[in-house]
Amino acid sequence: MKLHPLKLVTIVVEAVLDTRLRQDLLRLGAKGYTCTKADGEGSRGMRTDDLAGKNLRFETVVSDAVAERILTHLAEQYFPNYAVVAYVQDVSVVRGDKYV
Amino acid sequence: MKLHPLKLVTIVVEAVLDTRLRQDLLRLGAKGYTCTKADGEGSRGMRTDDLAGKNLRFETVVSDAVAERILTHLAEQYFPNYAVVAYVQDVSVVRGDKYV
Amino acid sequence: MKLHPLKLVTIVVEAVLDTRLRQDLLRLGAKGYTCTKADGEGSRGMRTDDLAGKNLRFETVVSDAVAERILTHLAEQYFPNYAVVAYVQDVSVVRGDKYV
Amino acid sequence: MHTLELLQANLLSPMVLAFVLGIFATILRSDLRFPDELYTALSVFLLFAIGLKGGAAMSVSSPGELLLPALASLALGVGTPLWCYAILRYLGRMEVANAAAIAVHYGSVSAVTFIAGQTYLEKIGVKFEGFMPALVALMEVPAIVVGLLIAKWQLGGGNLKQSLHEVLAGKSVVLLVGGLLIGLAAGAHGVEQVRPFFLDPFKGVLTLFLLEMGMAAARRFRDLSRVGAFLLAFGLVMPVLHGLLGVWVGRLIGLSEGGATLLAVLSASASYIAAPAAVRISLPQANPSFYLTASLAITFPFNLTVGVPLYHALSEWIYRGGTP
Amino acid sequence: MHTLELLQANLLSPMVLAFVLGIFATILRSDLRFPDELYTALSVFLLFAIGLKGGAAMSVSSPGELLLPALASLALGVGTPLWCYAILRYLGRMEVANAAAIAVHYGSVSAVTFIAGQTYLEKIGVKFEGFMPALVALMEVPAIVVGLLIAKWQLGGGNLKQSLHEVLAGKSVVLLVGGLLIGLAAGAHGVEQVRPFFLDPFKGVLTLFLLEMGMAAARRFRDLSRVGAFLLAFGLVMPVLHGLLGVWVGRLIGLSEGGATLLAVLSASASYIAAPAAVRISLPQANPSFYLTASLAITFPFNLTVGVPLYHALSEWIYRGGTP
Amino acid sequence: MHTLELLQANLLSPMVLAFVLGIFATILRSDLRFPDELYTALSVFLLFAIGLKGGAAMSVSSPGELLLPALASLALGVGTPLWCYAILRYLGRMEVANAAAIAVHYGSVSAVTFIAGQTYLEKIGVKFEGFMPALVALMEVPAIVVGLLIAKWQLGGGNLKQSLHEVLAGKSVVLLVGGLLIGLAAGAHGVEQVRPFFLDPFKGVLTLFLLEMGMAAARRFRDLSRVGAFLLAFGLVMPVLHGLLGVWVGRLIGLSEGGATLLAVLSASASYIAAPAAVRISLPQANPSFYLTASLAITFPFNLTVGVPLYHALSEWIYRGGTP
Ligand SMILES: Nc1ncnc2c1ncn2[C@@H]1O[C@H](COP(=O)(O)O)[C@@H](O)[C@H]1O
Ligand SMILES: Nc1ncnc2c1ncn2[C@@H]1O[C@H](COP(=O)(O)O)[C@@H](O)[C@H]1O
Ligand SMILES: Nc1ncnc2c1ncn2[C@@H]1O[C@H](COP(=O)(O)O)[C@@H](O)[C@H]1O
Ligand code: NA
Ligand code: NA
Ligand code: NA
Repeated sequence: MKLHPLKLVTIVVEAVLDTRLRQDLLRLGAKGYTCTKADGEGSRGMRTDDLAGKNLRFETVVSDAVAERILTHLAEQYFPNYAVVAYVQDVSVVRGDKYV
Repeated sequence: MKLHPLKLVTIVVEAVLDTRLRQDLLRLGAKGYTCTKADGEGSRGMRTDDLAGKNLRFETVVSDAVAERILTHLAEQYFPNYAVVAYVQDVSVVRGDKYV
Repeated sequence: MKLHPLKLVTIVVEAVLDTRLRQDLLRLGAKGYTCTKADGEGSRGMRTDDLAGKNLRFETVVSDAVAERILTHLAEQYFPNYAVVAYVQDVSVVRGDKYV
Repeated sequence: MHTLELLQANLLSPMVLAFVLGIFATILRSDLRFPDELYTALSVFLLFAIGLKGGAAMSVSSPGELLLPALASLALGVGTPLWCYAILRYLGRMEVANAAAIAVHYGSVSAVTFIAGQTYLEKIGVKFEGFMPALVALMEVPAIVVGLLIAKWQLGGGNLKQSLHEVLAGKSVVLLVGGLLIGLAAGAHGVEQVRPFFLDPFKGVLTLFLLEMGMAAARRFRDLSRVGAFLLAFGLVMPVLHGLLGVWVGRLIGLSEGGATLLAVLSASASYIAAPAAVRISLPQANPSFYLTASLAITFPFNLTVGVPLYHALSEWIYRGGTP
Repeated sequence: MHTLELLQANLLSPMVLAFVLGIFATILRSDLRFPDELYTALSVFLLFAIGLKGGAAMSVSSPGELLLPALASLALGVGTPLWCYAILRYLGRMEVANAAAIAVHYGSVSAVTFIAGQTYLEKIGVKFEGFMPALVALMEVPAIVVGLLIAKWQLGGGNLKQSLHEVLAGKSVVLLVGGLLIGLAAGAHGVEQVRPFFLDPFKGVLTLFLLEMGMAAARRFRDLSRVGAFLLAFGLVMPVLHGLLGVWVGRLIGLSEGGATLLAVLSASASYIAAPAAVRISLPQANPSFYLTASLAITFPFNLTVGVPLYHALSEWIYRGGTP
Repeated sequence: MHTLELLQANLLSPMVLAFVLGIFATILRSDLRFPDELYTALSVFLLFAIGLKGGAAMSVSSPGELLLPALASLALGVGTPLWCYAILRYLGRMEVANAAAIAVHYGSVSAVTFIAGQTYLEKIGVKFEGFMPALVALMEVPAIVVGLLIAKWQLGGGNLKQSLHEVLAGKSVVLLVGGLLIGLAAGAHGVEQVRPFFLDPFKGVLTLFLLEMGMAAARRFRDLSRVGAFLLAFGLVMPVLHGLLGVWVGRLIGLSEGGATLLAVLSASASYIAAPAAVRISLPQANPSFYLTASLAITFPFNLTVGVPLYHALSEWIYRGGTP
């Protein structure tokens, strides 16, 4: 089976950014994403999650260029003031054209 | 600590395939799997999730051969008609024999 | 955008270890972690999850040394008697200093 | 006038208004969401409670009374998908899979529409047979079998056995039939013990549930343009025809005016829980946009607001000798 | 003495005691947790039920009665954040973002505090105007606008339009106003149908909800030391001043003693649902430790235990001509 | 005859029938599932409500009455695991860890079995002491300590302090004891306010909960063959012996007939919430297949269906001087 190399970007954000991040991802070129509810701890002591819901964990399989664009966007828009964590990995997918 | 290289297959499917996919994975040689509830958007406009539940995200650590078998099976059985996304990554595990 | 190579450790454990594992991770040097609810099947036939909750899936981005420490700890403390699965992957993150 | 008043009373009931609120919440892009778990909890409650109530009512009636209504329900469940398929395929020129899928939905029934109908009758003081909830369970299944058989016969493939099991052991049948049997075994006296939880708050729970249903229906609204004028008309006309048929059959087999109304509601209703799950598994080439939008965003709102009072008016009209 | 008795009765009500239990559960590091979904379900219930009840009450009153109270509420909603900001910024020497954020919270209102106040009045048999829940919705929004405008004016940036939409179409406004409109349209008679679900169990649901609130408040306790003495004092003194103001305004515009008490409760309360979400989106540089701890761990417990009976005592005292 | 009738009445109650329905749903491989969150919500409700009710009842009794029953409960809680361990280890030839783990479960108690017993007595009109729920909390803990001490003494290792904290601050103790204290403090009058939520719907909630319990028990059925004949016999015989002992002790310390029945139910019941969690943490080498299957799939169904009426019959027989 032929596999295509792509990037998997995983983003954990506080729930308040839900709608925004979904829009951002599609606008920045992701063809889809998957979102799960999560909780966690990090270096910042800020928690707004008490009553408004916890973190959300987004993952999206994208091309290298889109991955770069997403990370740059996160770094500019959200890293300074929000609880956000993001990392990139290599993945192989079956139908590469679905994601670009 | 000695680590063994294996494959991590992640599969996101619509909830209606729940029982089926669990059976498939074990039958195709996976020794285990982990499943979380998820939602998401993709390229297909089909959503049955309104009232019947959302997506499920399966991940299973398997040998290269089993990974290949799972992907082939998904491509044949589910890709044509269902909302399914799958990708493969390299992972290292502690007790390699547990997964093969 | 400059990316830093780090390790992603993913751990799936039975829910009963919840509080313990959170404490362990931070004590062993992780700067944060993300946790999602999960269920699954594995090689052990032991299920305590009937009424007490299912599995938990932890993921933590850490340095190589901390990853090693976490795996060793799991292997010693939990592998013998608990339902635990753990694996390591390479990831790239934006702000590397946040995780070490 | 009388009918208009009842229609208005229906439209201004908290249940229907909550449905409308749900629609508005979605249109206004509110962040109001019901967790899936709450939706599941409410539907477990409604299905089980309606079963319990029906079972308690059946426990004081004789089993023989059920025979004719049961047969009639089965006949309706088998017939409906047949003509629906023919209409969709030959009049609407839809593909086989889509036509069969929609036929399944309109042949099967919606428990919530039934519950709304029953609540309506209770409110305006019209009696009906205690065994009616049993018919919900009976009418849920045959159309699924018939529709999938049509598709299998035309297209080959498909796993009928698996989807039959999925419907028969599906949660709506298990809760409804389970509730019925428990109601029957425990009797009216036994069910009385759980009245403050399962019976008294019933309408309130239904109100909350319909709030969520309104949001789900409205999320489908943007697909309305995609489904085309034919399906829109189908989703509004078929319920009325099936409603008429239901009243007529109900009268034929000797149901009361209220019973005939509920048989009409059942015939007119389109499934959006059991049928979608079965169709998605067994007929995945059918496009959910068609069958879910028709059933959830067209027929369900129509039945809930206008249909239920209409079928009752029809029943009243027919039972009182065609004079309004 | 009379007031002390009422205070004691409030402290020993199951609602307040459940709040205290929640605090203890957290302090004892109990594994007791409410799933998020349960919290959401309970809050949907409370907001919608309070709306329904208010709507049913309003359906028998004339719309004109609402005008003056509505204007007064808006005025309070605009004024409160202004002086709060000034106090926090110039007396408390807080940063612009934090001062504006806290001003938003104390200018907006807490629906649960209102509900607790209403439940208290009902229990001690004091009547109030049926339209009071409408004021909750009215008072939720203006302070958010004013506070964010201040921040925008001082700091630039921020997305006021987006956060306005988020509040106006937010779940608390949708449920409260939706419930009100449904109650109005269905009328007292219509709402009666859902009484066993929405009205009778209300205090019990509130008890369960306050158990969870107690746990949430206690999780904030460890931040108390971080927020400093000034904010602690602010969180205790402002409610009393706003309570007094509320009673006085209530009297001025001709509310009943009970209505003035509830206006006081609203003025005194600090938001911890709508405001935090809006502030976090539009003013992310503000530190949630400050505004959430003040509102959730200081002012809410104060109002729930001591504030509500106090505002009622103030109202009673003022309405009975300043003689206790 | 009388006893058989009561047994039949118990088997045909909606609660027990719902448990049976849950078993069937699992056997039929239905897709019916309760979300974890619903399970948690129902158990929070049941534990807190039973506490409230007990507390309200205790508020009118004198504290001295509680002393003897409390001591007796503690004695039962300490003694039961001792002989259970001896039987399992030396008669059943089980490994130390497994024997200790099972001893913990049979020495501790099941709150749901207690609740079922209490509901049964209320239905057949037998009175019991108001403080009985307090004994549930008292009897939950000692067996866990004793059983883990045995394991520690035989095997070394284990973290007794941590698991003690986990049980004492565990959600079942917090809710039960918290509910009791709130009921005590608010008094019967205070609790009356929340009756429509916590007390009236109680049996209905229990019915829904037992539906889920039936599914959970049935999921364990396939492990039944693995646990062996000895454990099967143990799971059926020990409850009866402990039931007899409970009645006898109850009579000795002057409880009423109903009180003695409930003490018997408690002694006979095996824990499946607090004990498994504690054992899994502190004695992970014990195999959950043994202790969970015995407690959940053997003893719990036995007590729910046959045990409760049996213990009451025993109590009646002993209290009426040994004549049936
Ligand atoms: N090292 C980490 N590994 C995995 N997830 C993390 C890590 N650090 C933070 N997170 C997640 O990101 C969220 C925000 O982190 P922070 O911005 O550091 O407070 C946390 O609640 C965690 O869910
Ligand atoms: N590029 C993507 N990255 C991550 N998840 C995706 C992606 N595309 C689709 N998905 C997930 O797969 C599901 C089905 O996608 P689709 O088949 O494209 O409609 C979606 O609901 C998402 O949860
Ligand atoms: N091969 C695997 N891949 C992914 N997750 C697994 C795998 N094996 C086990 N798990 C997860 O780890 C948990 C415990 O597994 P085990 O200890 O093998 O019983 C299971 O419930 C699964 O959630
Ligand atoms: Na139909
Ligand atoms: Na305020
Ligand atoms: Na016991």
